Amino acid sequence: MFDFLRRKLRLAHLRKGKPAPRTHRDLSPDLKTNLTAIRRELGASPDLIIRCLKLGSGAEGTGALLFIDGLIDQQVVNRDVIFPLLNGVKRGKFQDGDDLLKYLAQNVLAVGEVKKEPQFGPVVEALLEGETILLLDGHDEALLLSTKGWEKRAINEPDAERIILGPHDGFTENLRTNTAMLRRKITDPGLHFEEMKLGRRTRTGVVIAYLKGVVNEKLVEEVRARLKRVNLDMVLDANYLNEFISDAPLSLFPTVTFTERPDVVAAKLLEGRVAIFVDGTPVVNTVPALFVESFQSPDDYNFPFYYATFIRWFRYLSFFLGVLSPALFVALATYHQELIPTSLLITINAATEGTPFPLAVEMVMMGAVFEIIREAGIRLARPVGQTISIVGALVIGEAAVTAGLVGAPTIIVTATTAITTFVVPDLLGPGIYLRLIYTILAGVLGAYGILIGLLFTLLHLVSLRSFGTPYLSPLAPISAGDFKDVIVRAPIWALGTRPRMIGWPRPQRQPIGFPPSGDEGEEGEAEDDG
Amino acid sequence: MDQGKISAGQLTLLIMSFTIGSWVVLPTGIQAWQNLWLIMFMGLGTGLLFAYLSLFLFRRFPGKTLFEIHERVYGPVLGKFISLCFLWFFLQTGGGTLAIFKTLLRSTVFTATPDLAILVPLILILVYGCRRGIEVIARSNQLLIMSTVGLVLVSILLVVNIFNPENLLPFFNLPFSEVIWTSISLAVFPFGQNVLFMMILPRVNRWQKVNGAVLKGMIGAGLVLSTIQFLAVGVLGKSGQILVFPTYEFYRMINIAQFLTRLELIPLLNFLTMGFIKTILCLYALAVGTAQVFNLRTYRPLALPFGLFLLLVAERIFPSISEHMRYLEEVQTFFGLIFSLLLPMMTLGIALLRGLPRRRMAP
Amino acid sequence: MTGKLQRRKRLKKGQGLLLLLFLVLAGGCWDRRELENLAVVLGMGVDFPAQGEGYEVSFQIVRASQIQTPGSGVGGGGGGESKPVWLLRSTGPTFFEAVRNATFQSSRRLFLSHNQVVIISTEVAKKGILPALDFLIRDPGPRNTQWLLLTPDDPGQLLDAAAGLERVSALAITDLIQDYHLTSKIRPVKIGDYVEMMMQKTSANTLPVIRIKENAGKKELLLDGTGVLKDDRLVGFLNYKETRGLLWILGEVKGGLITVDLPGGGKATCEIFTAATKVKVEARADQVHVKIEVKVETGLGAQTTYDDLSTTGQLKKLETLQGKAVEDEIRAALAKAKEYKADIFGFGEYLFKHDFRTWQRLQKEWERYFVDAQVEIKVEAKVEGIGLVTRPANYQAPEE
Amino acid sequence: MILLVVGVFLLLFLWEAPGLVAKEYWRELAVFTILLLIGLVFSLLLVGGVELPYIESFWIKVFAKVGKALTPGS
Repeated sequence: MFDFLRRKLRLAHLRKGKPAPRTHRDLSPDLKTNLTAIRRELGASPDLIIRCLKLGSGAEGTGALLFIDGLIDQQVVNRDVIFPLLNGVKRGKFQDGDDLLKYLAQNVLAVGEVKKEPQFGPVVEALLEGETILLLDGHDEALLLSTKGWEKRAINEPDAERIILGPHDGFTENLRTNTAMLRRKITDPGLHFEEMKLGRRTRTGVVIAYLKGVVNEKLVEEVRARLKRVNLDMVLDANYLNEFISDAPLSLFPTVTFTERPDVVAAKLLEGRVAIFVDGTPVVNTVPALFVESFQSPDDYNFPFYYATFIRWFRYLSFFLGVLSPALFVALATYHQELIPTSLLITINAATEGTPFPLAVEMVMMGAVFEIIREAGIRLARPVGQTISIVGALVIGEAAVTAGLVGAPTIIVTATTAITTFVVPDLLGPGIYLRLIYTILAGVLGAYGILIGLLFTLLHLVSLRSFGTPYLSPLAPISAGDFKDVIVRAPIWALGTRPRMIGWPRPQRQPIGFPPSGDEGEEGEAEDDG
Repeated sequence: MDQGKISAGQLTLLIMSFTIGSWVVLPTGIQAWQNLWLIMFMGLGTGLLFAYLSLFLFRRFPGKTLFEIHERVYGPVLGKFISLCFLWFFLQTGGGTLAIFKTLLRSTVFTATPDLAILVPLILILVYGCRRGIEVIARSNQLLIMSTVGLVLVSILLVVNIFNPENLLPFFNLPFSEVIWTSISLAVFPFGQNVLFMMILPRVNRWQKVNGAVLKGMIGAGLVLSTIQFLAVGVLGKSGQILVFPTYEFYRMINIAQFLTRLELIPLLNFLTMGFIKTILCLYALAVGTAQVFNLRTYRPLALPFGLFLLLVAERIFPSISEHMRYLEEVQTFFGLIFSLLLPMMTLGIALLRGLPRRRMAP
Repeated sequence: MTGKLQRRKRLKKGQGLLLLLFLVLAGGCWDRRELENLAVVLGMGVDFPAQGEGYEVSFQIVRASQIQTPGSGVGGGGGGESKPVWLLRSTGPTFFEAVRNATFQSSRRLFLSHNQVVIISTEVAKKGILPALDFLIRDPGPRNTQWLLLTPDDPGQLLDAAAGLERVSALAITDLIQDYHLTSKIRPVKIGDYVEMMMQKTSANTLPVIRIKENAGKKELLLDGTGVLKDDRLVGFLNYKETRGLLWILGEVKGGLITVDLPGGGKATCEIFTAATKVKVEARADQVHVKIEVKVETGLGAQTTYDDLSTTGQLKKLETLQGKAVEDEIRAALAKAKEYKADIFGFGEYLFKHDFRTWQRLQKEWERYFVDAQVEIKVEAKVEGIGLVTRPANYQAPEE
Repeated sequence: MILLVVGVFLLLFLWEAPGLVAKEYWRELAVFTILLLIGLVFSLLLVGGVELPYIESFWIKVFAKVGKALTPGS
């Protein structure tokens, strides 16, 4: 049965689809034919504008400009394309026999990027991507004018990843804006971008970004290879690729990380990772992903290191509490009551007296209720959502206790879980599942059940890899040198080396430092040179 | 075959876990109670001697598992037979470990739970882990052994208020012959069972570092075991001698401000992870060994049936815990000596006599 | 990238495994005990039944809902309020059986893991304690840190007695016992300690004694001296003074008061700040010599005279007197122990630990050696503090 | 009960075997099947109430005499 399922899954996953047929026809020299062909290809779309014009004095010629309304910058087209075409061809400069298209590109058109294209297919593609097409009667080539320009969202702080200190800009939906933001962070010639189009119908621009000289070349190749294998109809968000290229697509744990913050991406590139930008989404994937990355917040580096270390510990603690507290409570209260301090036991005993369900069921039930409230709170409009959360938490919890449906301790544990889960948002998904599994195991076999669950999770985690890097490193396999940014957050001057498992081609980040001496600054100077 | 490679450091930690494995729960040599923690070091010394005999053999055949060495030294038929004997030894070691932990769980926390309910989930993750290969085992072990060592260190703090150094007296009130006997029995169990690592050594990425790793691992394990025993004696005094699981039970006495009490569940689970590593290594050795005996290309499909065998053995190895203790006291030493000392020594002797290996494998 | 394909496949196996795990585990939950079905026992008493064989065990069970939890507000007020604890008596041929037989009367399962005190009637103690308590030592449930006490009264009634400020008398007893260091006239013993002492071949055990005190028609609890058990059987009692002597020798005096009669009449009470004991046991020829050195530092706490005790000379005298008093207590304890022929001080154990050979020689007839033992006592008392006052307000210096 | 055991073993077999067949690992399949069959037989005996001998009891018998001779003080 499993095998059947597995085969089914694999088929679904790997079935090769044929790419949609693309026309490889050449353009015809006849303008009318070309226009008809394009009209036929795009249907009677009202946003396709065809502007026929006669070239200004100097060179005789009839032509047509084509563009999609809304994808181009009106001002650019009017001022820098149409106006020069109508007026700009000066007699004398242009001799008969010159290539008119070349002449136009070199002397007339005031746009940044001009390309010649003899084929029909790419012309249509360029049109759909927001370029303006110049077709001339009698020429079997078209000029593609880069006049892209559409409404963009302004840069603002990502909602999902708030920080207190540090830069507050976030990526937008526009690919170019995003890469530019990264360039602004890293002014290094080694910052390379590679673009490819993915998605047969969406033709989404996907950019691989990496820092040459820091990154492991094999990693880039692997990313390239995996992206090439992506065979999708549509790529609407970073997650579309995410699920396709991750090492363990069925694992609960994310082996590709994502962020909306340029500073985060910059930091990760500088550690030797590769970033994958997807056009149309502010979310940027980075690989390889490590388990411990989920516990690092950009704010860790914006605050003094002792405070950051402290907060990081609490993040670890919160995650384990969030995942384990219901299970531990169930195990303690139904199997290992001897471990509960006597006075506490009596209190809990009094509080749970008369509740109808077994504790494990109670726990799972309240967990489900909590998840529903949370989901409702997210989906609804913001003011209403908040009301839902408060009403849900207070009223349902209170009512359930008063009615004797569940014990008060259950509510307390669920609430603890609820709060602690949000501390590590990256692991929200795995957290929910693990919590449920552990709770059930605890209900069946007590602490032993939890141990079994933990061992299974451990085995799974250590066998995971993300683009060749062990997912649980540097914890297992241990690489003690990396603990400086995992167990603690060492002072910036002590973070002299990149994570060993990722940035090994060029491990040293800066002179491996001692506290910078504050007095003369000599030492610091010398180090800067080195 | 498994292509995974482990580092010498990981080997050290694996050896630690494996050695701590089941002894930590069911110690032998209880008659030497107060001095056991000292005799442990004598046992460690003897055990190291045994281990280095086997290592000598390994260094003559680097990159070969014990079974491959057997075939080289004894020829295919006799070699396979001796390998099969070793398979039996591994099966018994693994099954015995499972049996110990099953008994421990059943006589402390899960008195009413049937054996199968305890064993089956454990077997399942054992098989799961075994199929993932030695790399995964070694990595997960890194975290598990850390937590165990951490626990031992913490427990030193926890028992400070109930630790009575007087309980450690008198030193060496035993007749000398009994000291020797106890140290030999300790050398065989827990240290001698490390002969199983002859199946795993070829998976170490730098075989030159193996000697140091084994030394460090066994000394580390000796220190941990000795510390636990030391604490148990100091806390329990003589009354530990009548307990079945003294090394674990001294945690029951911990009482910090009337609040932290009955903490024994934590060491119980922690020691269980050590037993888990021990059993998973036995299972791995079984599967890989069988695959080598039958010249198979992969050991993975064998993990499941051998997991099942471990289950059966754990069920039918001892009629009761007292029989088990008797076995450990009386039989284990002889039985273990054959496998951890005599057979490797014989193999080494014959290899030397026959001048094997003919050409030096590596500088 | 075939490696990647393989990885994917393995992963799916893992998921399947998880599924199977659940199938297996769906079987049942054998050791589960829901909290609301537990009867938490906090105190137990062991006695012989009025008729028949075996043991009669009394359990003090908490009524959790009757113990007002902070914030619950409503719970306490109701009319026919029942007591916060419930006393249940059950009999059986063994302790274990008695525990199980309690299910005939209790709707909930008895939960012994939190039991705090075990009170043994002197009748049982005279017949031997280990046979009665074997279950408590063997079973994984009960703690090793339960307090053991003796009572000449009915342990059941004792557990039912009023608990003073506490709502549960077992917890009250725990507190009483743990405050032993305020007087150092009681020696608390845990069940684990008791077993440990039993393992020492030459030693005898002691247990604190608790009994019921009638006070204006109400029954109250009173810790009263120490019982001496030799070979697991009760052979006699020590009073407060002798118990203190025992504690001096064991080095377990942590506090308490020393009151001495002053030569000029009146008394002075000093509080013990620190006390340290050194015991040395030697076997010379055919006799055991015991050297006990006690160092004690005290502070003057109260006096019942008008004299100025705070002068150096007076303090010196006070110190000598205290030394005498301590020695007195030790002598008293020794005398009692020798009378019972019970080595409650662990002299034999000392030999075992420090001079194993001699111990081997003497252990067979240790009783004789113990009774004949020569004991040398040296007490060094020091008065360190005099409180906040130097002399009584109306003190008149004698004219010289 | 017997049916359950057989069912479980069948499940285990079906779980493992197709992968081996696909890769044409015939030797592996053979060893796997034999081992599984041995397991099945013992499991059936156990379930069927046949008193299998305890493994260590055998060794204890074998070694008891040697042990007596060599263990000092017993």
